Amino acid sequence: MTLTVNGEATTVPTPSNVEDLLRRLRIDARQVAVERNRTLVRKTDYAATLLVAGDVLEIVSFVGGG
Amino acid sequence: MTLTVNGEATTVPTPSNVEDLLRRLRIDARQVAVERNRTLVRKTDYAATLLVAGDVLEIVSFVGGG
Amino acid sequence: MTLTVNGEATTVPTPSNVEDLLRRLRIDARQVAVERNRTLVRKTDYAATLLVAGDVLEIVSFVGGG
Amino acid sequence: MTLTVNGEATTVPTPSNVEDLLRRLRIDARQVAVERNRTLVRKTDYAATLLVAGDVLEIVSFVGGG
Amino acid sequence: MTHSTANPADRVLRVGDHTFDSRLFVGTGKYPDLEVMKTALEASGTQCVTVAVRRLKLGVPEGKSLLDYIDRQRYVLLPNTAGCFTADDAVRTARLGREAGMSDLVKLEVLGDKDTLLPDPAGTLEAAATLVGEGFTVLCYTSDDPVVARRLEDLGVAAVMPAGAPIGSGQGILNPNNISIIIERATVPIIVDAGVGTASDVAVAMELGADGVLLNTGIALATEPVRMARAMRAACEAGRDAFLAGRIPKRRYASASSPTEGTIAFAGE
Amino acid sequence: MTHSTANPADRVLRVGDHTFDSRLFVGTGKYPDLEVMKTALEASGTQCVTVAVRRLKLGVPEGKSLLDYIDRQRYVLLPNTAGCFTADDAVRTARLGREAGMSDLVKLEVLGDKDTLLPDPAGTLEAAATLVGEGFTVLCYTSDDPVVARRLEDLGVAAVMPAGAPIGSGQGILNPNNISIIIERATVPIIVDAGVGTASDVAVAMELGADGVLLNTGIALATEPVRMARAMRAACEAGRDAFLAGRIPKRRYASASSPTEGTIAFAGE
Amino acid sequence: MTHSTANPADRVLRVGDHTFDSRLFVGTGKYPDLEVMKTALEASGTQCVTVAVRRLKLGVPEGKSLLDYIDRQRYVLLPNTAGCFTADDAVRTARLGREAGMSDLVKLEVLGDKDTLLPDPAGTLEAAATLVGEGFTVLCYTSDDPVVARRLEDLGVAAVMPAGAPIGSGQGILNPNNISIIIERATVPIIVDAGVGTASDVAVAMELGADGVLLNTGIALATEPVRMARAMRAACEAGRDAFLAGRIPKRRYASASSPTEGTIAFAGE
Amino acid sequence: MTHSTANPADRVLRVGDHTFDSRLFVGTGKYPDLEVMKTALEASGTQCVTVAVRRLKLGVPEGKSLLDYIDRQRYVLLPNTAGCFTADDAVRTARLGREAGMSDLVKLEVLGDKDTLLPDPAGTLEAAATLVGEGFTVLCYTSDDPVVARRLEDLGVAAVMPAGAPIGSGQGILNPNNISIIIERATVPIIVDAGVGTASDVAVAMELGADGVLLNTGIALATEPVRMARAMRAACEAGRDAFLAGRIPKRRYASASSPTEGTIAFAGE
Repeated sequence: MTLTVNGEATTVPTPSNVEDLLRRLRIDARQVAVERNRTLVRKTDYAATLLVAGDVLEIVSFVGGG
Repeated sequence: MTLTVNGEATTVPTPSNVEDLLRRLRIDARQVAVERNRTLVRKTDYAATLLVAGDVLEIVSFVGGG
Repeated sequence: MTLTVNGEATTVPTPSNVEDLLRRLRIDARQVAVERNRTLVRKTDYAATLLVAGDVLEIVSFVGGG
Repeated sequence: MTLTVNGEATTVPTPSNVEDLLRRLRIDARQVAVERNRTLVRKTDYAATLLVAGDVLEIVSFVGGG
Repeated sequence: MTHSTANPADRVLRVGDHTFDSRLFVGTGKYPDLEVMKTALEASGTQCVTVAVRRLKLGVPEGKSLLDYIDRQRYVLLPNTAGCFTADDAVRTARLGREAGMSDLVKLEVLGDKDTLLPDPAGTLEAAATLVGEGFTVLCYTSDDPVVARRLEDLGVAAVMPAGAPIGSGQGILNPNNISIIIERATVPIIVDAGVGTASDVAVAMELGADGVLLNTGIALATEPVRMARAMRAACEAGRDAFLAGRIPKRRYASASSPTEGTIAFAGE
Repeated sequence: MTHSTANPADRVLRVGDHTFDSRLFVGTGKYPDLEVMKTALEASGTQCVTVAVRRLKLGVPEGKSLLDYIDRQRYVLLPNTAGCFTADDAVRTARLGREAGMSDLVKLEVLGDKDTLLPDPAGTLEAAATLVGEGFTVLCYTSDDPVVARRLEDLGVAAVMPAGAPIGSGQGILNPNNISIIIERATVPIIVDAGVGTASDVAVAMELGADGVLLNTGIALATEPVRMARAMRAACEAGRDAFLAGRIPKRRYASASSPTEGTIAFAGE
Repeated sequence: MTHSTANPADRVLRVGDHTFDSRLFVGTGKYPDLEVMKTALEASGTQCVTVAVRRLKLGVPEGKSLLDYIDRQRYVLLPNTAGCFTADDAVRTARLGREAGMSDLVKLEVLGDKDTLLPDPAGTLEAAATLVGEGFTVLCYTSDDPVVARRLEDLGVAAVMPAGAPIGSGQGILNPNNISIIIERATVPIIVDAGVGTASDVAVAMELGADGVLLNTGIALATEPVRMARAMRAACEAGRDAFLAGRIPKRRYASASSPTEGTIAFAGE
Repeated sequence: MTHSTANPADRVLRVGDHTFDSRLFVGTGKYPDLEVMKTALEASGTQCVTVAVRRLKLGVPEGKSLLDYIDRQRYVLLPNTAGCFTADDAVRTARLGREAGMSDLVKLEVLGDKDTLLPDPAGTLEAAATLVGEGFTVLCYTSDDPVVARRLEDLGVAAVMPAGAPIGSGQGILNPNNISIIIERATVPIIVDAGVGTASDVAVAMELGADGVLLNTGIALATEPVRMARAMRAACEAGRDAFLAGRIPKRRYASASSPTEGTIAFAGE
């Protein structure tokens, strides 16, 4: 299925949850935060949050800022 | 009946309209504006606006201000 | 004889006075002032002030300034 | 003989030198400086500087200042 | 020579459907008496005066009132909503002012608190939207915040009136950077309102490019209000002319105004 | 209404034996051309113009000269000693200026260096003493140092002219504290000279209590010199009037200009 | 002597549940590189650093990241909502920041436009209400408007952070009157945020009575960021101490610091 | 980390043959008592203290004197000529100070009048020439006039000490333009003397590039002199570091400190 991750179309197997997605993208879950369809996904909910085709994901981390 | 005019209890005959009230108070209608129960009364509606007991009237004019 | 007038060597007949010098230089005496050897020459003294070889003359007028 | 010391008339025996004066006034010579008749007296010259009637002495030290 | 011919190239100021030759807007509060006010208004050259809307005192025989001292052929009335601390109160007051004055103009003020008399941004935006919708020509008092100024323009106010300093404080233009940012981005006239203490404050505001200045206390409470009114008029014209004339840049060091050449031979030369 | 009747209570400015209705003194250097200068001088309303003393160019057929553009019925000439860096040079230049202009007035400048064109105090004091002794009416350019200003007054100069900022710098009044100390202690007219960049600078100087302002570059090098001359005139009148009118004190917080009582019943009341 | 004993009487700064010995808050953007940032943060003495929340770049092999250079035993993270122009975007960004940083602190910014980066009052108030309701410790960026500051306090923010000048402008405190009115009426810490260009700007803010200062560009883009960080630290301590120490009043004239009596007999006496 | 290692790259300040790590010079007048003075001097970090020369009171049993509170291993004495209004008086006082203090340093003051305590330029120049000729290391108090500063340098003074504002006035640096012109053209150390009211004034002076600051009243008459002394020390270090670190330029508009790219998808995108 196809998702939008950080603005880009991304294909992942079905089924996938947020934990799967992060692993697939080789992202260390400790330093990021994830939003699905404009709603925050708590870290503790990654495994339980199943992704659906068309989902819009935002995966963010900290960068320098003032 | 008793009205509140500019914050003070005021007794007027029943029936009275706004025009009657101004005349009774010896107020020159040209230089004032009137509000009844928080709604403006246009000058052209003074005669047609019947007052009801408990009405809250504001009668204002211009004073110096910046 | 040779004089220095406004910083430039200038030859004039001998004898010459300040009035002669101004006339020779086609200068309208009314709008200028003259200094000879660092001393002011009053307008009334132009005719009586004989020039000597080597004299240093300054002839000035007004220009725009603040 | 009478001197003026710091603006006040002061009587001292004759002869007296600056060292005598300071001792008489119980002043510790190390922390002061002395002027006689508007001229500085070096510390090394105290003993050799004989006072004369009418001398004007200034004896100063440091006080707080900015 | 009169001042009107002395400023041949300036355009009139348009606020909504109104046009003004004078760029000074003057309040009518706090004068020693109404005669002094009348003379001061004349001396100021203003064509638009602010007035407040207040309850008529009942049972008091009417003597001369404010409007007896204001020639309405000469001055446009600009009722204000001074004293209002909510959008609703300001809207009601504006409606009363329009009815009393038969003018569509309103100086909208929705204040935040009594100590600063600075505007409440949320209430101001809400009231401005309502009044614009009801057809008022809204001249809107606001802080010197460029963001709020832009929001007000987007709502359709006829003029934005940023405070130079708190009302009546006489501190002048406290933040010229903000005022000039507002002016540079403006799509409607910017009239600096509040804070003017003396003539140079008016000149400074106009030199920043303001379209006008509104003031009251600076004139009314001066020792000589009429003379100060004249001063404010001249300062407004001076500042406007200086803005249009294009001032010289600032330099840290000097630049001679007299020629540096052609001096007489100096000692030692 | 004309300005002369608008300022009924002001007194004329006396400098030596001269009296002036206008408190603006204007230089004649740096204009785009002499026609513009002439019109700008008129627009400024000045009655006294500064001129520099320079060598006549020999062998050049005389065209129109500066004085052809200056109506001496209207303007008093104030020759300066600009460009002089020693007392002796300034004294010689002053004498030449008096002879050429048949006027006892001189604007004395003895400059310290070419970067700042700020005055040399020692040379200025020396030249001032000499020129006062020779009967000149000395208007003396100086820094904003109150001590030097007082020394010059003690020497008998007719006016002290402290710099607001370096000549031609357009920075305005850099140290209002010094200028106002000079004014408060003055026994002769104080005319702020140098540094004026725009109209509000003139207004500020006059509001400090200066008796006049002298400027040149601020007008001459403005994009529109004539309009800027008008601006300076108005600013001078504005600042003078504001000074005489007695401004309101500054406050940190607000003070309402409209009545705080008598508003309509507000929501929640 | 160490600084902690040098300031025995000062209290720690409390913001929500956090306490800080240092009153300087420092941003992590725009440094030449992360090593310089790390050293500069140390030199600044700060205990709280701001960070931005941005999309991870996908498909880019992860190298060292910002957090590898920030010792979280030493610094509290303060995620910001920089770049957000609506309340909704800011709220979403704040939630992401909290989740990523496991910290309840947020520096809330809801900006009005890209030219000024000044806050949008309405959006800021809306987002502040939401975030306070969700348990965030909100440090809220705002303009220097005292009315908005008070509204934010009423909503329950932990600290109000008024802008001294536009972000990155280096202009310092443009309106000290507004900042000090905010401080005088404050019920929560006031941390001046934005506009600081150099050390004296920090000292001025603290002398007005601010509880802290937040800055970034002034350090990060200085020619020598580490030295400037040290300067900012010292200036923050200096300004705080000066505020607590009670400065002398300003006088227009002089007051001798040495005794005026007891001088030697002077010439002529 | 200590402050001394925090400033590795700064050079010591040389005045004549003396070198100083601290760039703060502190006066000893006006403290509540000598114990407070002693502690404040320590807190200030200064290495050079000014003292006045006054008549010993005769017939008064000597108690502890000023010098009992000044550790001469730690502080260089800088006797002043405060209170002198002629060159001759100042020269005599300087000679007495040298003899009493066994130091070649003198802070030369020749004052113009008692109201302003501003220096008399002519007397100052005369006394400076004499004292330089007699081998003094002259630190010369002067106004902020760049011309006089240059004249003093030409005479051979070891340091020029321009007044930021009148002595004891607490007004800070009234004319930064003059002070920075003096600094830019200086060939000897420039130490801003007089006028400092609070810590930021010191920082501003140092940021202009001054080599040091001398102050007295700002510390001595603060409510808490010791704390203020610490503040002045930190401000001096802050201002010096900021000057050396190269501050960011000022901009009128904003410049984001957080990245403008990489934000999450916003509403409407």
